[in-house]
Amino acid sequence: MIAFDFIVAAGMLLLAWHLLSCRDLFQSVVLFISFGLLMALAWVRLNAPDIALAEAAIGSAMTGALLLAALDEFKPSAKRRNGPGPGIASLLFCGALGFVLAFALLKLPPEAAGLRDAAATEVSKTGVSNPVTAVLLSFRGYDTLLEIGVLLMAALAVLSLGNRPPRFVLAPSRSLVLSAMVRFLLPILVLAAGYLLWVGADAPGGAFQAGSVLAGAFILAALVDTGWMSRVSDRQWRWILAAGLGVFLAAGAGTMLSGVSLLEYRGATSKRVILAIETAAALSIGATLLILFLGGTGRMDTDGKDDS
Amino acid sequence: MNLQESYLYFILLASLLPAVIIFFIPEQRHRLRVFVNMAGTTIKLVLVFVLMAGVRQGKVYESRITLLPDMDLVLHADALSLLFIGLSAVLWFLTTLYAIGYLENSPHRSRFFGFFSLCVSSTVGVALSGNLVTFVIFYEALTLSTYPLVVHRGTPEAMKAGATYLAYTLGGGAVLLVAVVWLRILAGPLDFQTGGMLGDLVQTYPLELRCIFVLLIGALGVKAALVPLHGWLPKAMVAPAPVSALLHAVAVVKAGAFGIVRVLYDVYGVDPAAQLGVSTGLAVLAAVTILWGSLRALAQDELKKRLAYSTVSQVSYIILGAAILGPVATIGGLVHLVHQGLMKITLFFCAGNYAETLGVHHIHGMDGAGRRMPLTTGAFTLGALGMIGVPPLAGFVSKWYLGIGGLRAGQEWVVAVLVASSVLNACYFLPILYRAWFREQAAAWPEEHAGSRFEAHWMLLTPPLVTAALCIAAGVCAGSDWSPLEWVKMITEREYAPR
Amino acid sequence: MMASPEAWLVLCPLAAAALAFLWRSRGAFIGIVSALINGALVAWLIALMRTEGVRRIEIGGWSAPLGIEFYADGLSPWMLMLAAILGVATAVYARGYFKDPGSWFWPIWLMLAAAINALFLTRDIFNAYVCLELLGLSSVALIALSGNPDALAAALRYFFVSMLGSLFYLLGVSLLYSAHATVDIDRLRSLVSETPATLAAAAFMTVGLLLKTALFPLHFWLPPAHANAPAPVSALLSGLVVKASLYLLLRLWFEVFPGAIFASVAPLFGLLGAAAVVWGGIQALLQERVKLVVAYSTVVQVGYFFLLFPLAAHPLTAELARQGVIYLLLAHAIAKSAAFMAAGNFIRVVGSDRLEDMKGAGTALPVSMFSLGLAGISLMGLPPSAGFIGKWKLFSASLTAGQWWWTVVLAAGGLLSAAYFFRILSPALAEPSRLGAKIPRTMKWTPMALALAGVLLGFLAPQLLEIFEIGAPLRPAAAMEGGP
Amino acid sequence: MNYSVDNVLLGSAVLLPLFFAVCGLLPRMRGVAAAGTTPAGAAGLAAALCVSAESTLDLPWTVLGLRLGLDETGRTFLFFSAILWLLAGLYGRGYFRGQERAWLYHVFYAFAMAGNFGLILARDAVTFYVFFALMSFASYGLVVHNRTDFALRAGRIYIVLVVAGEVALFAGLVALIGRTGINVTLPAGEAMAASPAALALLTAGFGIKAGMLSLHTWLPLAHPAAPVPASAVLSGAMIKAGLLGWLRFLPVGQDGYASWGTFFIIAGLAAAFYGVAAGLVQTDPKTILAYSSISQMGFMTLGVGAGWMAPELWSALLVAVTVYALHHGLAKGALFLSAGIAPGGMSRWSWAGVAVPALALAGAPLTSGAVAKSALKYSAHELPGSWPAVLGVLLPVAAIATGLLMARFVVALREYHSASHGDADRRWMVPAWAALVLASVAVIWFWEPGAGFAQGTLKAGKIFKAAWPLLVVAAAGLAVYRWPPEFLTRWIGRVPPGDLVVPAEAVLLFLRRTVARAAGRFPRRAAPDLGNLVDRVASRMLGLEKSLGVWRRVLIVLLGLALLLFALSMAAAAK
Amino acid sequence: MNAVWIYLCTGAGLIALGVLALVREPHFFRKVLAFNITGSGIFLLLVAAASRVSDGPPDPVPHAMVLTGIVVSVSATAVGLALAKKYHHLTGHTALPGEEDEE
Repeated sequence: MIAFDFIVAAGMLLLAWHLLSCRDLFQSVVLFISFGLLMALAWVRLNAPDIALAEAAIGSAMTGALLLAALDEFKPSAKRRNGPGPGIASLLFCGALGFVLAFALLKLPPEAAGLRDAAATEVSKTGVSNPVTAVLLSFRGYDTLLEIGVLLMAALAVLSLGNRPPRFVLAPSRSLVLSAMVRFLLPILVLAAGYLLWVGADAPGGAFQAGSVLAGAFILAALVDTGWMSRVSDRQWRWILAAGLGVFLAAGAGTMLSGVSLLEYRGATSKRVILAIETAAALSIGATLLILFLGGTGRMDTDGKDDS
Repeated sequence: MNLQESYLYFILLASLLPAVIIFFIPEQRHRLRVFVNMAGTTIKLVLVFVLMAGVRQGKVYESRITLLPDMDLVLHADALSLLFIGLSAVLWFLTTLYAIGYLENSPHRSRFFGFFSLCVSSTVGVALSGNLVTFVIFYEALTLSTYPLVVHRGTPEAMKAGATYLAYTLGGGAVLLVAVVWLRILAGPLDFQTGGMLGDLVQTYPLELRCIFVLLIGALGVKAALVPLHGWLPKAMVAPAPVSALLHAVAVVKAGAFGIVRVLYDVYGVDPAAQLGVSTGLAVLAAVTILWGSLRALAQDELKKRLAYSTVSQVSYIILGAAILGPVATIGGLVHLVHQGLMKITLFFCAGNYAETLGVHHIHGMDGAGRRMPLTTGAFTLGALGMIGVPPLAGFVSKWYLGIGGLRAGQEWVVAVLVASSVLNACYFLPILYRAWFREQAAAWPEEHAGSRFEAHWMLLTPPLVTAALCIAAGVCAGSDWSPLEWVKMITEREYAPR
Repeated sequence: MMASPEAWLVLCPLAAAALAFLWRSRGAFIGIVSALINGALVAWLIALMRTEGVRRIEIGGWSAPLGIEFYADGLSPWMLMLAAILGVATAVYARGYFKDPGSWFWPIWLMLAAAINALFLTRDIFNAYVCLELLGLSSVALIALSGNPDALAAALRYFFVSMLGSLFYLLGVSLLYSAHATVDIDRLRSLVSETPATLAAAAFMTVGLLLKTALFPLHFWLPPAHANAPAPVSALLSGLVVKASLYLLLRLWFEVFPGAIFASVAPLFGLLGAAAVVWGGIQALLQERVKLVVAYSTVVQVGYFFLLFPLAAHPLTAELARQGVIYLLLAHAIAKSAAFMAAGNFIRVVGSDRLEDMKGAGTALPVSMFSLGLAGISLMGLPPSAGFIGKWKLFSASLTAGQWWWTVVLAAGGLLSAAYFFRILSPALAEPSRLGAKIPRTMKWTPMALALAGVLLGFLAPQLLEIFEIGAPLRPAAAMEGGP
Repeated sequence: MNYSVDNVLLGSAVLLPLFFAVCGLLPRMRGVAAAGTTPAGAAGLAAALCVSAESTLDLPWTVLGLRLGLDETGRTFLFFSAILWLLAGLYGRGYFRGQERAWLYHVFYAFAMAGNFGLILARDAVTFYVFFALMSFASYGLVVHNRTDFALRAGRIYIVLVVAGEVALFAGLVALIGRTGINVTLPAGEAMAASPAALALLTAGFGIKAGMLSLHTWLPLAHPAAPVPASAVLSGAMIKAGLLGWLRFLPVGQDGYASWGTFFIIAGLAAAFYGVAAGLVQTDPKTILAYSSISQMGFMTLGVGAGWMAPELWSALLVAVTVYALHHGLAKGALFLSAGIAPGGMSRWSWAGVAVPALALAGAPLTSGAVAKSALKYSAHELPGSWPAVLGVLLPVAAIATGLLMARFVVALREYHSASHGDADRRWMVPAWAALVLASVAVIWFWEPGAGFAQGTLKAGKIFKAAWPLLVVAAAGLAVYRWPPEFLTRWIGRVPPGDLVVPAEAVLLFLRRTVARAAGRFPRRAAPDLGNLVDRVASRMLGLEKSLGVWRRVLIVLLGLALLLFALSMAAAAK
Repeated sequence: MNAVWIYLCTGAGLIALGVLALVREPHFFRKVLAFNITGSGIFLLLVAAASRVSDGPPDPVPHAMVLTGIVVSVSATAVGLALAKKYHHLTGHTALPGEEDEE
């Protein structure tokens, strides 16, 4: 298996090098998506299925989508001029960086279980059995709260910039095939998202993965028909965007008000609370990723009397 | 806080509050501003007299606020403080009056008088400081509150002068801070103490203390306009006349000189300073300043510039007196703090009057001014003669004590310096008087001020006349109980009595 | 557990951000109320700490290696206080500045407030990473708020800098976790040793945070970013955001990394700090735009903060140095915000921020002029301002430690500050011109209040430093070991 | 404090003139002031006549504690000075009638009078100095009163020397008393051993006022420039202030100063002869009188020197000098006043009025001059060494020379037409003048200590002895009368009024021009173009700053810093 | 030498590459890509280091951290791209002023 790992590792490095240095931006994006898939493989090899799922859904697919949407803006100047290669000094310093890192890592003790055992003993108190979900939403739930904040922040930032959406969104495809496929795919994607959400408590999966699948569904829908979005009012969109954070905050406030520490939920209620949070979060994540993809135009900040 | 302590704050507030209020008075509310100004100055004058009476009986007023756990803001009124405060309170009163007249109908009066009062508050703070840290605080405040006054006219020239002023004074301030911190580390709390506060440190850190002394003098010498740190003073002459009066007589230059006196007497102490040998160096520097200032004054044709260089020279009398280290010289130096103030402010008031009424700024244009403005020129004459040291005017008394003090301390050369300076003073003042009184007027003066019964607006005329009268009084009545001289003698007795 | 202001300090601004997003037209109102609540919460926290001392609270009921903990010793409420003061001031000022109450400013700013609060309270270096990212993104969005190309360029530059810094920081966190299986500062402190992983982590985290703190020679991004943002944003960025990464850096060097290497690294920091003071000062002198001058002044001030390292390494001066720096931090935050706000007023009235166009602005805006002057006093370290107290302590520390060269740097910095502040003030004082524009009263008086506070805080040093000394933060291991 | 009659008299001698002087400054009080100034000298006279020797007036609250009183020397000085001031005042009342600026004259006159009285009455050093300065500066106003170019130039030279004298006195006084106190009771010379520097400074300081040779230059300019009555007090009274200063401050009459005595004698003799020589070639009668004053002050200087050389003779010499001062003051005053009368026409009686004081100065028998000279000679005989012989020859020669000068004066006075104006009121002038002539004749006979000497001169032998030079004078006078002054100039050379001043002025002017030319040759600042340099440095710095922001360099800086930190900490860890 | 070390070194390599490109590449787009690559390297490093176990599942805490990190990085990517787009839209530039632009 080592050989496989070698190949994956070498492939990642090669792809990375190539995607960062190739002339065509589009090519870069494609290579980046491939890189993400290789990464997912690596995650699997490293016994990290949750991350593998997230990588595939978010790291590779979502980011790829974002990049493609951005490429739409940069197309006219997407070609790279053959400039001077990286200077010797830069190469040297980066090499030194890699060397120092490798040196430090190789000096690490070969065996380290980390907090695995501590987590394993405490996981039963959380009401979920997937240790990663337990860490995410219980042990380090506070991190996740802030992370949801980061997502909302990203949405705010993008909205505040008020970019136009990519052209292919502004002019939705009239292709029948595409629209038929989308109509077919949409329910499946929503279902899959629901599944990922539900299963996250005990197996790989969870709000992020579900959210990104949901986002995929939203984006597909937008690609064939922007009209559906206008059926949801601005205010409703904003509520959806803020729902994840809102529920999380409500949970936090609730725990505080009930006299326990922030985000302290145990036993029977725990799973329900976590599920509620995850559901709202997944919804918001989906909406947020859609906003990020669309680049925050037109639709959602119509009432934003921009001050610039 | 008991009543005695609160006096100190009242004195500070007597100018600080008006400052704050004046900033908010709309430009056109002239009467209100005048009222606030005059009320502040009057109250302050009364308070200072009350305090003086107390100090005379040997009381010492003190108040402490903790600024940092190991650093107090100390206000402290002893005889030396009151010498300075007394001077500034009296002159502030007159200068305010003068400024009201001088700036009639000119823009930004609220700003001007606000900073004016701030400046005086800082001066009072400098005088009342009970330790070096407090001193530094007010000293810097003085720098800052004076700057807007220097650039008040807003002309490019004024801005340039302001820049020079700031460059010098803030540079000095930075050095001062370094010196004070250094001293603080060596000597602990820097409370002023009669006879110095160094104690045995003189033996332990002779080199350090010398360095600190040099730094301190370098810093304070900027405001005191010691050569070669005096460059800002003549440039600052672009400011309106009341500001010049403030710079030269009431506040800034005096604060520097006062600081040097404090450092010499109440930080280092007379004996340690002599042991370290720093006082002689200071005296020589002062002497050089006295002569250089006079020489440069000789070369000026602009009246105010000449007066400015004269200040450079005269203020160093104070420092010379202090540096000679002896009771008699100390009396001479300290009393010159007051006397120089009275004389120089008279001269500046008069210079302002010439500029304002006759439009005369240069000495070559002063021909016949005496006949057109006899009262002003009379006051100017008294101030100038006092500067030369003609008895029985105030300047004579200082010079007399300085000369005898120098001799008593075995420093005969001091007398030579005084003589040379007097000659130079005569050389640059007498020609002015000659022109004003004895030359025929060259060109027509501007039109008379309508409605004025006197040669100038009464608010412009009264202050120089009063200060000129004070110049005479300070000399003629030097022996009386309330003269600056007697007050200074009291300080000197207290300073030298313990030993 | 209701009595945990820490949690509310994070929840409230986050909730307010969400609310300001949901009801955008009420942004200003929500923002101001939130800022006030924030102030009350900080006061509450300080009150609690005065009786209890250091506070440590588990989040979610999970204790440290597995869970995350809130932690507050003297440094935290100090920084929170600073954030709270600036928060209220910014809110009031921004209400006048952004004519549209529904501006995007409000939710983004509230996010930033939440991130800052969370960062100052966390004891977990990974959690701190998330906070940093939240902070970074909100700052980027705020810089870009005006939407003009210069602002966008500055925002982009800041974005990449911020990301680069965060990545280096995260790299360090990863290394530390890999080596010690914890991200809790206290546990790390007892675990770290001089292994390559730890040292590499130290190096990477440090440069990452230095980049975000804009220490010379990594300051290149700061002036354009701070100068192109809207005035209230500049105030926040300079006053607060720069200090967030500095805070983290201080925590790391004083509480995580082994004391043995502190002493060998400290002079380097001192050197860079000194270089920043001089270089920043010179650059500030050469700028032609008001806000650039003020922004370079931040580069200078950041340099001052780093003098803490060499001075804290000396056992005799550690206390003086940290109190001095911490007071400078406070002074700078308040005064710099005031300066940016006042400068904003000038720009609003003059319509340009070139120095040459400022002629006579002081006549039109005497209050702003005065505020700028007062702020300058504090930044120059002139007495009796808060800046003076800080400088005084640093002066004392450097002279006591026998490292007089820092004194020279400090003095030079003060003089340079005076020089460049004068460059702003002097045209404003020059010949009056007729500028008639009106600005809202809130914009006029907020910087004044801040500037006055900057001066008056000089008198509150004993009381305030008492708060800072709760739990005696920022005591380097080196100083403790080498102490008498 | 005891305000006895004495105190009131002492005070009023000074305060009354002061009061009127200040009055004169107020426009509405000018009339009162002029009327008051005229007889204000009477206050001094009253004090001289009535105040008892022991009484002093202490004013501790003034300056450094003013102290007024009267000793015997002072009494004589006050006496003749007061007579002069009083009569010149009355004279001036008429002299200035109708003149526009008369009030200003009166103001200065009163100030100078107060100063003169004050310095005579001064019982301590500071008081003396204060009043001396008051008198010196106030007389500037008298000198320049006419505002002619001549007067202004005279004033300029006068004030330069006044200032020089003031600072010399200041330094001398400080040096004299500096080691012992702040102030000292007069006479100061007895109390202490003075340093040579102090003596030299005091000698010079008072020497300027006393017209000591080489310091005399202001006299021949100021006296003719001033209005007539002012010249009278300048030459009669104020010039004596210098002498009094010597008497008060120098340790004359003490052992150990023989060389100083020699110096004074030589200086005195030189002045006596030079004054005559320079005076003889002058044409203006007032200039002649001024040179005569220099010459006469030489005799008094000689007296002081003799007393110093032979301390045992001092008590007698002091009297002699005092008597000489009395004589010269009144006689010279009378002669000066005559210069104001002459242009208006002189009767025969009037010429008698001119002749009597002139003869007195020449030392004619039965005049005050004879008395004074005999007093001086009497003591000179007792001097040690060859001095009696030398003086025995020189003094008669000097007397002859003085006689010649007086003859020259009379000649010049006959041709004198200027210096008065049409409005002058002779009804005030002539009686005042006459009174002064009378006083110059009479006073010596009854005023102690002059009276004692005077009776001594009445012996026939002495009269003859005093008269024989006069015969020579008569012959020479005839010669002078016959030959025009050109004859004298051929012998003596042309001496412009103010003699030494003229070359001094030329030298100063030359120096000033040279310095100015030299200064002009060197550009004030040869500094390089600093502004340009600053600009270049600034743009360089800005460029450097920009390059720091280039990402490529950022990378290097960032990674370099990281690697440096890593290396540093590794090194520290390795230790 | 097992898989963990391979991935650790790969992580180090990706980081070095990413940093190099992040700083070297002027184009916003590539900067964003580089930033993602660097992030991936760090995540890889963290998870690989947590996999240094001979038996049983690896430590879940780094996994959670990486999940958080991925979300953060996608958020950042979106913001960066949005900014770059708007900047390009306004000015036509694809790189920061002062960086060499590709046309």
